[in-house]
Amino acid sequence: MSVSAPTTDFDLLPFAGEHHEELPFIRKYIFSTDHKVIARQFLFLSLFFLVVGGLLAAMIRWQLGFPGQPMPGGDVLPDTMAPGGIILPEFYNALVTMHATFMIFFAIMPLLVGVFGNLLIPLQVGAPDMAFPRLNMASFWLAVPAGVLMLASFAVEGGASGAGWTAYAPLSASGEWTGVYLGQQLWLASLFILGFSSIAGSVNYVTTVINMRAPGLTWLRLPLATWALFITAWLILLAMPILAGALIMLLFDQTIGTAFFRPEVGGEPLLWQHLFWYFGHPEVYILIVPAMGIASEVVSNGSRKPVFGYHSMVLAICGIAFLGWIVWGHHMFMSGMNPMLGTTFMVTTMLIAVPSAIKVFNWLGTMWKGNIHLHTPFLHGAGFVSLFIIGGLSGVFMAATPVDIQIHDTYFIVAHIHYVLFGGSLLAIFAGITFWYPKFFGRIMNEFWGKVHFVLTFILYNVVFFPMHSLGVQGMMRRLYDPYQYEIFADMLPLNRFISIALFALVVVQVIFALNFILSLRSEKVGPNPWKANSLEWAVPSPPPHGNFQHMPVVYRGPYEYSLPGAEEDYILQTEPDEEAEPAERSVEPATR
Amino acid sequence: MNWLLPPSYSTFGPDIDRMYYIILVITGVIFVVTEVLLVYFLIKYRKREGHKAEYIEGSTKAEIIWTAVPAVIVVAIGLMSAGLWADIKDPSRFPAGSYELILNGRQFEWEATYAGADGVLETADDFTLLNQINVPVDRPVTVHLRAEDVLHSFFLPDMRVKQDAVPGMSIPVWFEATTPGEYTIGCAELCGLGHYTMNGLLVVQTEPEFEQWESEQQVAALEALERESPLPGATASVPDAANTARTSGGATEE
Amino acid sequence: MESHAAAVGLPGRQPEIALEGVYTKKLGMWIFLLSEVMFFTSLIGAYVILRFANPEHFASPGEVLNVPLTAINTFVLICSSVSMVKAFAALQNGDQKGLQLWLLVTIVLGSAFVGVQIYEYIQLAAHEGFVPSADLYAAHGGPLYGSTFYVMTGFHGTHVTLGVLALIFVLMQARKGAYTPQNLGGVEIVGLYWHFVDLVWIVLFTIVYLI
Amino acid sequence: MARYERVLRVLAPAVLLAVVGCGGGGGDAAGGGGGGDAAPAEMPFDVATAGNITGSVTFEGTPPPPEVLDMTSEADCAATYTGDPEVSWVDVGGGGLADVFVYVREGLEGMSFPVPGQAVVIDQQGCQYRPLVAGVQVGQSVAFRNSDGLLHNINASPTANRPFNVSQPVNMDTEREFAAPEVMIPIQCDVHGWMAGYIGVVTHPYHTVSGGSGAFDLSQLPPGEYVIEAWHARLGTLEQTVTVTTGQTAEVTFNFTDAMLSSAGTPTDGPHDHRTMARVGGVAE
Repeated sequence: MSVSAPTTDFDLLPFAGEHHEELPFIRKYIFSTDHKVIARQFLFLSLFFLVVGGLLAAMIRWQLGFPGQPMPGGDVLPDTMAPGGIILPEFYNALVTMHATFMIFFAIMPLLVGVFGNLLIPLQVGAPDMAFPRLNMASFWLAVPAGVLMLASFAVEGGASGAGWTAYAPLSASGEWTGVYLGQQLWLASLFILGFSSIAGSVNYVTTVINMRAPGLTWLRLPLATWALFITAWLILLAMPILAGALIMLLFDQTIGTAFFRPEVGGEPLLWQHLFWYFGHPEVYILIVPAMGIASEVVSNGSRKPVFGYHSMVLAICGIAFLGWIVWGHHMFMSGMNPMLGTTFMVTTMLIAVPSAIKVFNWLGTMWKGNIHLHTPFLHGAGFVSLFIIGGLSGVFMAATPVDIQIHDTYFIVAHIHYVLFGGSLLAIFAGITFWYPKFFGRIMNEFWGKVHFVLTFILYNVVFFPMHSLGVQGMMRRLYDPYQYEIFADMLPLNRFISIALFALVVVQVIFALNFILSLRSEKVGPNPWKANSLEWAVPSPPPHGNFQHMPVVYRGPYEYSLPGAEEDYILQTEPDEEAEPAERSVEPATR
Repeated sequence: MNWLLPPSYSTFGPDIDRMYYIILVITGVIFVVTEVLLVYFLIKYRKREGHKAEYIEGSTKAEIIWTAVPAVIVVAIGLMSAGLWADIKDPSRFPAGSYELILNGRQFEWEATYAGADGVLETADDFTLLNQINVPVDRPVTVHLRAEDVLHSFFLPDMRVKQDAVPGMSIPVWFEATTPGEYTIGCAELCGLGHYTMNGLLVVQTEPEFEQWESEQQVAALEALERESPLPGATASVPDAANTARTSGGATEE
Repeated sequence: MESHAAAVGLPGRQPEIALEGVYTKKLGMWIFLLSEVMFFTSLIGAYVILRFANPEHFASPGEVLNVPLTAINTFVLICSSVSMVKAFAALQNGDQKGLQLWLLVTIVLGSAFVGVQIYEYIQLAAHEGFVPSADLYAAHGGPLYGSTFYVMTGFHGTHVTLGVLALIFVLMQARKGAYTPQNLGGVEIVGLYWHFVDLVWIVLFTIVYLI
Repeated sequence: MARYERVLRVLAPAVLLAVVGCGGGGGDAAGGGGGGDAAPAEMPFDVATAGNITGSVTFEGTPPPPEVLDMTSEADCAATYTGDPEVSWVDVGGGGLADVFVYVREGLEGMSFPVPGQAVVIDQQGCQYRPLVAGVQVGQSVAFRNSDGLLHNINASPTANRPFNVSQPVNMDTEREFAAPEVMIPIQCDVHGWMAGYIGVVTHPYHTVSGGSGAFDLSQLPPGEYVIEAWHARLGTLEQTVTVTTGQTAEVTFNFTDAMLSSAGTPTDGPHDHRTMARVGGVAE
């Protein structure tokens, strides 16, 4: 199989980076169609919203820890929100709603799918760029107005939406019940626009992975990060339109007064819950599956050992994605839907615990007998695994319907959400940002401060969220502005105050990561493969030039062939030809090791 | 901070608590095993000079084990809880001869409606209570849960009862209190800015106390009815006129 | 952005390539249509559930809606699908004139469909008080009937309008000779979209007008 | 390839600015009810030629008994009452009919009056609105005062003005303004279902609420012929035409009877009608 160097000129492809004419600033950074620039744009946008979400969380914890007391710095807020710094109940509901909305739709989802999807997919499949670069740019430039609209909803008459991020009807269907009219409509319009951004992005991801893989890169040689992002793109493709339809119907209920979810004119409030959760459960898997992919990458790289059971890891992701569509009812055990449905959804929900268990055991299997380099990405990966174990196990309590009677809509659920989303996805995002920082900016983040940030975050995180399980078991409900009105919760004030203080410390600790992130922009440049990994993105310089690959890469092996017996290094790039290939093979010179 | 459920005072309370503790034990064991394993691997297989990781791609035997074992565990938990769930929630399996009352949730208060002297609900002589429910001890009680404006959720932490109240639906909820006393009623579904003030009082009375209280209320209701009836305007309309536009009164009992 | 794998005959699994450059766009369109299917599933699913929950809200077929008019309208849309196929066939055997003619026919039929639908809306809203909003609802049945009808057919009409705009754009490109039997590009994609929109209408027509 | 870039480069920022504009635009609609157009500084007529209207509101027949309020769930409020907490909508204790909103309905069209700076205070004390009925001029601020120290929320459901629903968890004042005239705007507290009040918004200062004796007076009116309306929460409305001449004080009496009780119900049914009916001592319960 002689390999002739790629002679045909495909001037259509900006393949080789050097003959590409220098782009004006606006085309290079603002309206760029380069997937790496779009990844950086998504990174800065979603980190901004992560900070916004964090601030909202701090305000919530202030009210729960120090109910009714003026918040330090609170007098900067207008009187419609916090007169004299005292948070009003409707503003508290808006805080709870917008904290979840910003974190889920504008921080975690774009960070996982927008940032790592854009950066990794073309690089790991060996493509010069996405299948539709202009559509990819449109995906980012739709997310920005969505974010602006959502932020604007704080400033309008009546404040931001206060009906929860799940926006259950009829509370969300008419401003009559909350006093929030324009705020709710802006919330709906913003998420509708974000839906377009997500669908545009995932059409791109799916087409690129199916159609633009480098020769030799078979489906079972794809790195698990790309597998996860590919399956997530399918979930987004099929779930976001359901949300779009539901949002439109609720928006019409709010504006022109249709009757979809308004019971007083014949609508069905439960219909909203079914539509929302039919989107909602694939959504929460959209929030965790890419994190699983990133975790597999960093755990395998850190352990210098192939991922344990690559095939079953891929099957587990597909299993989660498939089962994710038939479990949505477990969010509605208490909602008044037919109790017999509860039993069927309990069984499917129990089944979905199995693929998650498989993945956890495979991560542990990866570390087993490894040569573990405790670098920061690996630490975050290991943190992800340990906290995902807790998140997964606490899910079993809710899946068992009778136990759910006591803990539904209590702080047990809040603990579960945060163990899976903060302990899970956010730690994986920290791992991903640190691991692929060279591919973003061509430099490397400081290892020492990375470890300091990890240790402090890990400890404080558990101090904040583990006690919430206990609050939930005692029956303390979610979204209560002042839970101590109930005498049975009055004695929970000290624990809540302790949690609040711990959270303020946790928010402060994130400054370490922010400084490390910003200051490393000027740290020393690194070569193409600082972490000594195998997949294709490490075969190109950091940061990769426009068009990524000098020559079309050819893939000969899997992405996780670490510590290959007989190889002199404990890693080997996917583009390394097999030994028995004749020397002519080597005309495709691999990038410097 | 304690992991034990608060004491339960209803007949199916202990069953729910038992399910919780079974799952707590199972997940507790798995939790300890996996976390200890993780920490052990981090320490034992830490990077050491000259040491190389073992090239292991996986083992299908291990995969089969840790697919089958969790599957069996979770399905077992599922089967154990299915029966209990049906007993609590399936209207066809509610105990017979239960005391019936209507509970109407609306923005920021619970309104209980009791059958008046004629013993029939939704008639003129019914009497109502705001944010308080009195029930007899050791007798099943069926609450017909309704909502008037938005979603609320009828939550009795001590009785292990929780059920969303949906406007336009009348959902039956049953429980049987085992110990007299005063317990908390809460709203567990976000229902607007006063969601946190929807606490009420569940008063469980012994049989004689309840009989006496009920008759007092019925008499007071009848007197109030006389006072109102001479005035032309006071038509004895069905109290759940506040129910939604759908066929009131005939709201389908699920 | 054409797929580069075709260019280099190298070992390893190759995605089979139909024609230079069309394959990626066609795959992209198929995937986009899948997401559109889910969007209409959401709307139609809501309609079906609401209809089972409150049958008294929904009038029997023909009582409020003008079925004969929309039957003709459906026929118009089906013809436009046929003309689209003709356009694509003309392009495949290089007949530029035929392509432009049939594209024009499809555009005319498409806009006719949208025109009739707008006329129907005016007819229903103005004369029979059949409006989406519950507060000013007067027609037979209940506000659910109006809400679901207008949202489903309205969104379908919007998709048809977008399709007509895309066809106009493709026609302008065809005039400039952008399409050759080797570069089917936009015509095939718009064709796929058009057939999808036609298919959705057939489903909508049956469940809204006929049942 | 490049041509699309240029189109996009122009289109995208335009879209973005439009969005930010309308997003931001939404911003300045915040603040209480939005200020009306600038009100003049002084009276639009020569004050020396002004006349007055005085009068009283009487009630014939047996007034319905005060409605007993079930405040068991709000002990702090119940404690502020000696006997059973109650509210009397038809209050004839002081000889005349109290809580009647009397205002000039017709005769002042086209004239715009200075907006009084001083806010109208509606206090919430003992879980009741005091006063039950209040009048305010367009653009004049209404101060809702929470002197109970526990959570009240002011849920106003006007039709001509923008509805609002604001909460007061502790002792505080919340000021709102109304941009359009509307008689009457029902307000209620969702935390205490029995609380109900009414606010009358008119474009001029000639409005008042009758005291216990039923007496009221409208002073400094420009001379002319006016239609005066008297509005009562339970008895409906009465109107009279009166002419005001310079320096004279016209006498007006309004006579409500108990027969008007049944027909009126709650005269101004806001969008909450199904709730206020069920809640405010209406016929249903």
